[in-house]
Amino acid sequence: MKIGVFVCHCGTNISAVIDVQKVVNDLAKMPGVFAMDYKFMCSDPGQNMIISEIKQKKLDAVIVAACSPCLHELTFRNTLIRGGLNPYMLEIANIREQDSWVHTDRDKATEKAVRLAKMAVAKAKRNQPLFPQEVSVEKSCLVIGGGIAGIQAAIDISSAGYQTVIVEKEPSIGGKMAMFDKTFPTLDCSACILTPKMVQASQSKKVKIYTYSEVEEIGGYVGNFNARIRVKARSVNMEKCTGCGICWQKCPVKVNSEFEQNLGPRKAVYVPFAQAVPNVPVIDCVNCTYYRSKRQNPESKGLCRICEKFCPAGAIEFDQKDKIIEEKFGAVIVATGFSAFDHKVYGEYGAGRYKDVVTALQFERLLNSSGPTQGKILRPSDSKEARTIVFVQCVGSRDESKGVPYCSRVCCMYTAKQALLLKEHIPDANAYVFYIDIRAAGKNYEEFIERVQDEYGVLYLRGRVSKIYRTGDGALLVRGADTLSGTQVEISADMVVLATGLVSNPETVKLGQMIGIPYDKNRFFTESHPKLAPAETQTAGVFICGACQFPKDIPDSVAQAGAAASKVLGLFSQEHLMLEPVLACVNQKICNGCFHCRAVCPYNAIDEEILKDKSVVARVIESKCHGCGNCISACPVSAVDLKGYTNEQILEQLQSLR
Amino acid sequence: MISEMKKFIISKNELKKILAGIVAENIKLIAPVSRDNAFFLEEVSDAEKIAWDYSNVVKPVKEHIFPMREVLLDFGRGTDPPALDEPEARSSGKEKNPAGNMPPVKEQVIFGLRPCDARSLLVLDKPFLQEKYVDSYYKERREKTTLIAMACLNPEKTCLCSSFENGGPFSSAGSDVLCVQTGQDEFLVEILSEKGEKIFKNPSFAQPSGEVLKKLENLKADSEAKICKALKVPENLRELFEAGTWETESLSCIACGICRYLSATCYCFNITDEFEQRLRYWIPCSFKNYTKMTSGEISREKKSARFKHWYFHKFSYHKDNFGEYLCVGCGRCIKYCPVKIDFTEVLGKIGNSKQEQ
Amino acid sequence: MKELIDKAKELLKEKKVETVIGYREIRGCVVPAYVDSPCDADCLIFDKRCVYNLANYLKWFKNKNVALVLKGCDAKSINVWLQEFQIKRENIFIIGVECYGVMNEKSADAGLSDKCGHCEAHVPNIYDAVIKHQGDKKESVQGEPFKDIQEFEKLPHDERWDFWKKQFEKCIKCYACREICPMCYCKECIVERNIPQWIMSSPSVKGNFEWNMVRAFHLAGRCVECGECERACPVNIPLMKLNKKLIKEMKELFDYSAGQKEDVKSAIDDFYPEKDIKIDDKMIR
Amino acid sequence: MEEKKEKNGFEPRLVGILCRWCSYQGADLAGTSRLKYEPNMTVLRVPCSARMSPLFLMKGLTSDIDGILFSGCHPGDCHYISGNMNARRRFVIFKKLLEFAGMEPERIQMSWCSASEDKKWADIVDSVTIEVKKTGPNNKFK
Repeated sequence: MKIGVFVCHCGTNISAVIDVQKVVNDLAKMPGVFAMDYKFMCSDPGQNMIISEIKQKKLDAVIVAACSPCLHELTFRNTLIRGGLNPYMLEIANIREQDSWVHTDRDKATEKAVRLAKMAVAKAKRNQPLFPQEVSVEKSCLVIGGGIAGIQAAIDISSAGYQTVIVEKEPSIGGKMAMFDKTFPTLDCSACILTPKMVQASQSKKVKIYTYSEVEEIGGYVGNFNARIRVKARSVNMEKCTGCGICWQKCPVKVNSEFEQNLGPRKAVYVPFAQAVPNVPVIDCVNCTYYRSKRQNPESKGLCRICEKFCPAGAIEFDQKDKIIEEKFGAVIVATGFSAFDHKVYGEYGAGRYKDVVTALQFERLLNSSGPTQGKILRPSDSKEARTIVFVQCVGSRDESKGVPYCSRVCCMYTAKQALLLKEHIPDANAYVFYIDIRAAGKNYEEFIERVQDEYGVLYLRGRVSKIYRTGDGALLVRGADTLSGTQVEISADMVVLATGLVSNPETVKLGQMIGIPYDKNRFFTESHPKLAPAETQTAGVFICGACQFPKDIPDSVAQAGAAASKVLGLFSQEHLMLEPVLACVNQKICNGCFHCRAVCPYNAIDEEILKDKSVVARVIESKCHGCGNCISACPVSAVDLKGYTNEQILEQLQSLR
Repeated sequence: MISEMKKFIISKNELKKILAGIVAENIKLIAPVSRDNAFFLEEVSDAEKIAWDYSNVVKPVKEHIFPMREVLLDFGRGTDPPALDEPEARSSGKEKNPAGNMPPVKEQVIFGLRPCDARSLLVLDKPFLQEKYVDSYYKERREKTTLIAMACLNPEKTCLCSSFENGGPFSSAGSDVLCVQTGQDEFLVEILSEKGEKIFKNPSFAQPSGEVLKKLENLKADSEAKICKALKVPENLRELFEAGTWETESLSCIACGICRYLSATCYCFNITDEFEQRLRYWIPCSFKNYTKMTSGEISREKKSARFKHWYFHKFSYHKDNFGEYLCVGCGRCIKYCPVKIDFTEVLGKIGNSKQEQ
Repeated sequence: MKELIDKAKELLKEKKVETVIGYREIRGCVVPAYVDSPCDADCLIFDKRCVYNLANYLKWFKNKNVALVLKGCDAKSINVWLQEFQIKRENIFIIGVECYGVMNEKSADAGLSDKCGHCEAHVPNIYDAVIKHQGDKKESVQGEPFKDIQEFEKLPHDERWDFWKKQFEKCIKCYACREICPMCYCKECIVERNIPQWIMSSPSVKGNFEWNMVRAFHLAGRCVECGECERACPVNIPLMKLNKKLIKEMKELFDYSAGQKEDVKSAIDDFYPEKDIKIDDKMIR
Repeated sequence: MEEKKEKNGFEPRLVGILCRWCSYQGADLAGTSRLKYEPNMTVLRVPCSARMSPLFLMKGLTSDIDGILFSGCHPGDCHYISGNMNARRRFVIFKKLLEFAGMEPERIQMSWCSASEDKKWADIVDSVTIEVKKTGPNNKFK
């Protein structure tokens, strides 16, 4: 077996610490191994050099000692294909990320590089040509989360003619954007630019929207996911209901509305906001008197039922049950968005005791004309008009001690917008903004901030707010510093708006474990590569977009949604998918039929087969197997082996260190 | 007849002094040692550790002439060959012995083995030292070994050495020196070969008196009386190959390797390569893979066939090739069989079973 | 033993089973017995000397229907066999025998073997018929079952290593421990694999260590502590010490003991994310 | 006790078997963020920590490697759903067995290290190297 070892300098990334020439000489000493080095192995001349060596020296396997396989494994596999070799006869020794970049001692690093290369040679000697497996692609996409990102992705995919399903937890799609009054920097009315998208999505024949429902389980693999969606009972018949609104006018029960950020009421049967899509109400089983009475004693007829009486279309169905829908999908897009930081952990800002210390989202609802105060800025405590408002930046962002070390990117901009809208509503109101640094790094963002400061006279004070007191007459005394003038500042304000940061959706961990995609320590989903693949995840066929990947503003969310959609369209455009051939295979002569393998297989990809001599043995279902190798460690006689990482190869690698 | 001249009386400490002398001359002394209430023939550095009151050691003496694992060839990659962790130590040095690039074997003296084991080497010499195919490894070790046998005063109920013509608890066949413990601290030593001569160089010890000789006779008599088992191999064994009783007899056998390994005369081995060394190691014919061919075909797959083969090789094929049974009656296969199969009984049952067509 | 003989005769007469595997006494010692016809069922006995685990003979009676005379500890092996789909329950007729301890052949005074000291399966937990015990029913409970293991664990690690190294040096790779153990039913044992060679087949220190470690590991959560391997070992290696250590660990960490039920997943293949908290995090960084 | 080789002269030969989805990415991230750690460990990439059969522990230690580290994803984060949980049980049982047989526990280690824990990976390698250096060379089978 002729093996070619190609050691890369990676410019000076590798050769700065590792004596590449010594590695080449040591490797060339091994029997049947030809070694050479080149400055940039991944460059075109580098790859052509490999191809010519393969042809010239009739190599059987290629070892590339360069950077991490996660970067260029695919590139070099294609090089092997162009060189006429099976792509799986390639082994990569990672002597950059795990050797030259992390060690300083030159000869120890060189010696480690030789060990890594020798280990790769030992593995390559036992490599078998593998042929990817063709698998069909289900041409429909599942979008989890109905915010602007989810809607945009669904629109892009359906406009290309593929079936899409949006699953939204809330009674209506629209997500957090539906709560906003205006958007920066163009001051477009948020609902005005969102509702057309929502309507376009709902009217498109290719998009099916399941609201008030959750994804319970996702199995399968790229091209063949099968998802189980639970559509929770709305107790309202979707077809019959015309959305006339009589039921929620007549309903006697008043409850705090989550959509209004607990500033305004909603009824037990409610629609979160006027332009809801679908415009069909949901009965909140917890607070509805009928359901509460039914829970007390199930036999009774149940109280109230006013909505049922007044409904002209007779659409109320109290005995509606949750529906479970099982569907097959080719790809999954996760767009579960963000949730606001809970500012109660900050004792210095009143820890939620003062009603007039509101979060930015609450202030957004106050500004909104369809909000609880119809757009008038009234103090939640005594609903008097607030003339002096203090905005406090970085509440729940850039704060290591509260576990949110990152910057949420959007707070500076929405605070400036809110201050501007305050001055529009009440021209002679005065607005103060306590900030650390103004982050306005988008198109026309800086100009917008300039305009807010100059044209609208919003006073920016560089410093943090140290304490907020409640004085006798109900005003809020805000004490902070102004580092630019170097003085302590004390403002008596009618209301304080905290620019709360963006944290991850609480469902992220559960969803991530269900789909099998990783998340980082701030519980945002981890993208496949921070720079080069922000919309993909490590799991093939699963894509992420919007704030669930990291806090971002609407333009970025929409752009990333488009990116995710384009990846899905790329996937759907192929007739067949090439599946990694790294799969398990059973040597049925040795198998005892004890099925320890089936007991540990997470994908139950092993089933029984009866041989001629009536003995029952295990068989791997190629399409279900993901190649994790659990069955191999469980098998007492190692009758099952993993192509690409066989027992023999790993033992050879261990022996190669002797 | 034991000639007068070569016999003498010796006390226990003198015997120990002589053994200590052997170790001093850098000759390997192997003697029975007690370990977890079983006795093994092991290399001993000081004579105190030798065990005296034992019926027989677990592993037969063939273990030291034809070792369980022997490196035939070492094709190490130039670096010093990987550790040779064989049971018995080898002289370090790099000199090559005639058989291959292995260092030569050290001189060794085996003390305290029983007459049946000593005789087993005579039996093993035939297959290993035939004129046409001489096993050089065996030959080298056999020449460099001196056997000091200890006569059996109380044989076990599984022993049947007296069923063989030069067998018996006091037989001197095969050993260089035969010791008989005639008294508490008195040993009658008899030199039987020049190798034995070299060990007991100056026999300045007392000649045995007539009374000691008489004691020797009746010790020998009542030792032979203690043997209650006898071997009766049916003459028409070859025709009984198809007998049905083999099937029923082999039912309780679990096909492990004990009766093959611990038999004093079984000599089958396998050759394989491990870590740049060509090894020879024992392999029992009771394992399924013993007759596995490269095609994967196994000729003796059924347990009863493998069970039967052991009897036929010992009492039929070997007799045809070398003229004697491949057995010395040490009784280990009866003593250590986990399911207590007694081959003499099996032979008896097979003998009187009618010849089924 | 009349009850046992009648039961065997009844089964053979009604042709419910082809053979009855039990114990028989010849020339003063007890050996396994195969009874095909009702008339020679009189030789069946059961007493303190019946140490063999007859479930082991199912390896050669896989799909024949057979009756087995099984003690409590032996019957647990049937549960593990069923758990691993090796036999069908209806093919086996289990004559359970109430047992209060069997002899330890290797100890000089032939007292009870130490597995019987803390035995809690006097009556088998899986049987089709039970034969009551005639003799005295003395409950011989000798203190804490894993006392010797705990003491051995307290020794410093190189002292432990020397102990085991000397034990494994004696091993002659006769594989009696494998052939006598009902749990070792593999068509081709991992020892006989040479591509890749997991275990050096020649009896060297390395080869013997690897063999004994793999054998013990394969019994984790499967060994029913019948003590046969230690009894069969010609060179007296304390194999049950290794197995008992694993039984102790499986009990402590996953409170699983082998052979209780046949429809449950073996503990080595199972996991409970929360309940595994007993694994102290010193083990895993 | 045979005389210990002069401790700081002894460079332990370590093998790290990493799962490619979490620990290997974490090790790569340690590279991109230029963290420095000991060069004794040679890394071997396998699809999942479940692929690391405990027999590799035994085969490694008998082919004179001084220490072996298995590293996989945190419980719940496994790319193959439950691979690391099965691996954990097998590893713990086999490690207790080897410890019982007299193998120093520092030679056999397992760790959870996710794709973003580069600092943790560097600390793991350093502390394993120090611990194995303290226990000395693995000459049990010489």
